[in-house]
Amino acid sequence: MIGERYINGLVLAGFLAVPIWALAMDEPFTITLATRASVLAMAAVGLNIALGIGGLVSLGHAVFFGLGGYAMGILAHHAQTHAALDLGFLAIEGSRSMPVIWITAVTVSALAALLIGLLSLRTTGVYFIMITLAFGQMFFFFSISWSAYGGEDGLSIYVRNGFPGLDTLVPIQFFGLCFTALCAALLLHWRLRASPFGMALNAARQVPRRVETVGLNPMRLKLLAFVVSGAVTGLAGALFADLNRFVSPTMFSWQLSGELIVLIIIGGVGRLMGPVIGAALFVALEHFLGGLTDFWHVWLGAILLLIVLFARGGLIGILTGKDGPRV
Amino acid sequence: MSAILIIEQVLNGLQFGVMLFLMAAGLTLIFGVMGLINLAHGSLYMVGAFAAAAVAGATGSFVLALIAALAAAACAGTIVEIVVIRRLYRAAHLDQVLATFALILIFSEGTRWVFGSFPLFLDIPDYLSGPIALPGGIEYPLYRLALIGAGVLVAVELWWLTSRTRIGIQIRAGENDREMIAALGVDISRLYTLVFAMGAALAGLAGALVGAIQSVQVGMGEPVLILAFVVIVIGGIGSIKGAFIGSLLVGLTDTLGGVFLPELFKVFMDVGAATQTGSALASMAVYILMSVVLIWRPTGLFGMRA
Amino acid sequence: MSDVILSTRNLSRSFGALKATRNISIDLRAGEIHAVIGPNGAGKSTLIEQISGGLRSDSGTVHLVGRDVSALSTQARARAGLGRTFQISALAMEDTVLENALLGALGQSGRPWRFWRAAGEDRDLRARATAALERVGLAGVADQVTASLSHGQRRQLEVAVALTLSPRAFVMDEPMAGLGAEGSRVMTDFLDGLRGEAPILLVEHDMDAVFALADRISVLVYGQVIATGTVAEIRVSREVKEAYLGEGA
Amino acid sequence: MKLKSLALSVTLAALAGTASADTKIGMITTLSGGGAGLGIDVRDGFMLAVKQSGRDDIEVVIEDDQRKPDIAVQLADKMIQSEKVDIMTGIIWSNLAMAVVPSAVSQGVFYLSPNAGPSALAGEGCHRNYFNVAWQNDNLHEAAGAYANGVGYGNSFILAPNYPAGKDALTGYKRFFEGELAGEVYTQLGQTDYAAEIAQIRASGADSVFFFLPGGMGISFLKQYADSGVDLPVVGPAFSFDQGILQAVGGAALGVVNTSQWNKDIDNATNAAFVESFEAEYGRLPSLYASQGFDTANLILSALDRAGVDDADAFRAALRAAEFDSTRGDFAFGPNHHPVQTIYAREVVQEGDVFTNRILGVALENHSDAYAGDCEM
Repeated sequence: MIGERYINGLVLAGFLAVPIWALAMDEPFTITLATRASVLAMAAVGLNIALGIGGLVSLGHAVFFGLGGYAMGILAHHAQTHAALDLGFLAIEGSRSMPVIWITAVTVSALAALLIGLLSLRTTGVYFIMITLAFGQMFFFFSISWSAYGGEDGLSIYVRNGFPGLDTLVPIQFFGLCFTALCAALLLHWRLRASPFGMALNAARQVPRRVETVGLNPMRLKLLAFVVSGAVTGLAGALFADLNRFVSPTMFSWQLSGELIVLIIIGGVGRLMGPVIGAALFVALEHFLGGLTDFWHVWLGAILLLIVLFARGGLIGILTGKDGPRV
Repeated sequence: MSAILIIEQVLNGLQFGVMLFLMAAGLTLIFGVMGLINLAHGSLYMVGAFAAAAVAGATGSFVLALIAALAAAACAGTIVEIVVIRRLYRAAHLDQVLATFALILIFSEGTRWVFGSFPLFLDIPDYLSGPIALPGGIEYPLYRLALIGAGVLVAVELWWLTSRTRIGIQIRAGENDREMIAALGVDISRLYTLVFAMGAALAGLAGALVGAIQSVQVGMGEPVLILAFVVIVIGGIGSIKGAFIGSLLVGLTDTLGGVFLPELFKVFMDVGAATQTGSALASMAVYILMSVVLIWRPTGLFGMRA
Repeated sequence: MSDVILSTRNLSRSFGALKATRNISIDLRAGEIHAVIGPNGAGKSTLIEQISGGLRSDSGTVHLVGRDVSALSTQARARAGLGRTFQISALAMEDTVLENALLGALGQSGRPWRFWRAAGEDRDLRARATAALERVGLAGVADQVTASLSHGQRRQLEVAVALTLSPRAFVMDEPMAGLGAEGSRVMTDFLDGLRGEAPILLVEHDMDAVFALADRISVLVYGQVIATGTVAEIRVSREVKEAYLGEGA
Repeated sequence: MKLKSLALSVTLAALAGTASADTKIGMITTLSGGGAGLGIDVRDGFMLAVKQSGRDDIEVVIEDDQRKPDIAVQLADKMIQSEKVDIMTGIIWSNLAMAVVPSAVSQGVFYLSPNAGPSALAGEGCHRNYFNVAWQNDNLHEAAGAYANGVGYGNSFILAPNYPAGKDALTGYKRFFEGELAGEVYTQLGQTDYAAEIAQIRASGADSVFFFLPGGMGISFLKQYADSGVDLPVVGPAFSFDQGILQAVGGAALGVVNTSQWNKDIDNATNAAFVESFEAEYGRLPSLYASQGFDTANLILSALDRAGVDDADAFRAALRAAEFDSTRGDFAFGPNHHPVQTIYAREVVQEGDVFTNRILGVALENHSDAYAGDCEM
């Protein structure tokens, strides 16, 4: 068995090594794949805060991913067309600057998470899963029929947005940006897990009534976790949109919410690096299997099934020989 | 808008709701008895429709097609229960969600592997096709009336089965207490397989019945699955009565919302904008209904209180 | 009556037709252990939940240190100074023993919103948690996962978590449950020393422990207090005998 | 992620040895999940033409986009960055095309659309490296409007899903239709039950119905419409009456008129040969999509005969000249690189036990599109 710290170190090193190797070998697409994996991993790290620590099985995290994406899409669209976004009482200029877009994405998705969390946290268990799914579907259908921003066609942004001092169109530079953001999210998860807040949240997942009887409010803990989680996933959404230079309602789809959960479970629920391993493996499978057969979903399904049935605790669970938190 | 049109739309909503009930009943039974979230229920719906289309294509008989749908879905359900589901009863909801999500992938692409990428043909039998005149001058398709009848029949049978028969008593006992029912000498794992197969057969039946007026294609199960979940959550998970009322609520909301919301917006908007806004809102209507119900009653209309 | 720390007045609660508790009035005075006994189904668990805030009362009031806490939530009552233990251990089983104690210390500090610094590195929290563990004799296993503790150790940890709160009054739900003779004796000795710190409302089935510890006893039957008095008074009470003999026969 | 692209692609030239491939074509299309039938037809039609050309200096890299825009974008990145393709093609859906095409053509790659024709790429967003070999999205709907005028419909009930292509469809129909509208309804995307809409049609007093409901939606609508007893004539674009779909609709589609720029009975030698060889190769009748894939490949081949793809300007001019034998007969590009072509009205008929289409007549002659004027190249 291997210690989790070593695995974490290896994973991060591997994550960094692959694109650098690809750069040396002049394989820019491998860098793009690594970027995709790191952005998906970051979205799942966000979900892992709510799910892995707080036990909140949200099947609606695509809402925040999509809001982050549309924050990018709408701001860049207005900058692209040189028309301010007119809200009636306030006109907002578009922006092509990533920092501005990121702040917007984080703010918007945090606010949405606050609202959805307030309403959804009244329920528990399957009802929570389903009410978050319902919110996801509302956003999905709304975005499809909202023609001002492309509806189902989505919004194309022809040139990737800028970051001061970087040329974001160069794959390795954009990878660096996304990888840094992923590391920041991981750092947040790590510190938060050890902090008083994380400890209380973790206890609230296991024994909410104990948390109450020591004078803490488990609802508020969970709500804050949901907001932080939504904000991180929202930021990942903005990066994902910039990676593709495109946003569309599929970012709101329930399948995407499901995929984020899949990523976490493959790696290991509640583990710091669970989502990272999951995303790396998922992106690799998608490409390897996708090339072998048109029917690769069958094999993906079979692999997922094996993981659930025989590898409780995900890959990190297998490698460390320790079960993860139970959600 | 005339009264006839309104009545016709209400009938449409009822028919849609009754079909949803066939899906939701199995789902809620499986959750209530075994505590399992089965995302793959939509795949069993698809299996039923494909089996019906294949058999109808080969034999030309709609009745045989329905029997095939029931049998194929029940078989698929039994196999899935024994191979996979059985290991998930004590697992966390999260594991159940993932495992049955994986089953969807396997079923969908597996079906495409076998039947190809194009939709299959399944039609209404001649003796049920065409409209009939109802009192009041309403012309309504006979087949849809038959669907309402079939759905209500199944609902009554289910009620009878769960409240009046030995197996129903076992099922209800199993909901409350695994140990007690095991102590009664009932083979719990056989009971579970049976309940799962029964739920699967209902889903397969729904798939075949609906397949005759819709498109029999890969992926047809997922939209219905989501709506069925909405139904059982609104009704309260585990409650057959809740599933029935939830089905009708969702069916009526979806149908009437789609018709009347655009009309409503026409009162204060121009026609084009009203139809678009109205339809956008209509597509969200059932989800709004569900969140309102859950916010008001966090365990659904007839769910058990925590 | 200034020495009354915790008191209930006419607490009632029904579940449908079943009246689980009826007009219960109990006082817990400074420095005493007040035991509540009664046959199964007498309403003891309901009463505890009503006092600690888990169940809303149909009528009646709860006062803690002179303050009416009837309308407060569980967590507000905890902050007001109510330290409660559970009959079936409610501990975070995946976490270490120390972390469970830290959770109590954190609740007592009232500052759970710090994000960045690790909880285990906070000197005040740690000191408070370790002190509580030492008092119940769990300091040696502080870094073990709670799930690996024996049943007896879990009971001790329950009490330790309540201790970290430095409550004004304890409400303990069968702390001896499932303990062997030796374990009960250790726990009895420990609770005996605790009463000077804060009074204990003790719900307990173990009659030896009750008679050894209690300053006063209230007997609950069918949701009503049929007698309250000292150990000696209760031992000779006719009503109590009837109620218990009725149960025994 | 160390997986090399080698295993990922289906390549023709790989069989013949990659060294000889001078031109690399990347095809991103939908081969799995819902809607895979369309992508498979485009691919098969395209590859048939490549095979018939007998050229071994063309390599086609085929990838499955799963109908997901983000996957399509990622595959496009791969084709441009790693495979270094010269020409791209294959996308079926407008939303995927919008995600891929603008950035691909701005990176100097040629893109030839075998199916989607979003208006944004036909007007202001047109590009010199973007060619549409199928139609602008509005075309078939416009033709349906023109046909409705021709047969004297005066009061149409029109419906389409509530998404951009659906709105374009109704706009396209209304652009040419001169009669009144008895009703205009947007349905939900992916909707499977149309009882409510059919009841509205029945109550509306319309004399005809126009609908655009691609894929399974159209199958459901037609079956339910046929069963409803409403017997108003129906017109629609070819998408719901295509060879792949018709067998699933069955008798419910018989006699319905639909508009298309192609049909298997268009009388020219190229088309006859195409229909025959496609059936021989794949054992099924070719669809509209297959014909579009076939035409796209032949256009590329014809241009390659005249100029190498390295000489972008010459190659572009050769594409623009469109000197190839189209299965549709006459074919030319307008100023915005979209087809100028004749669109026919077809009728669904039964031949033996196979449902197929027969041409009734011309709906629009040498039709261009409404956006060409906005295009500045």
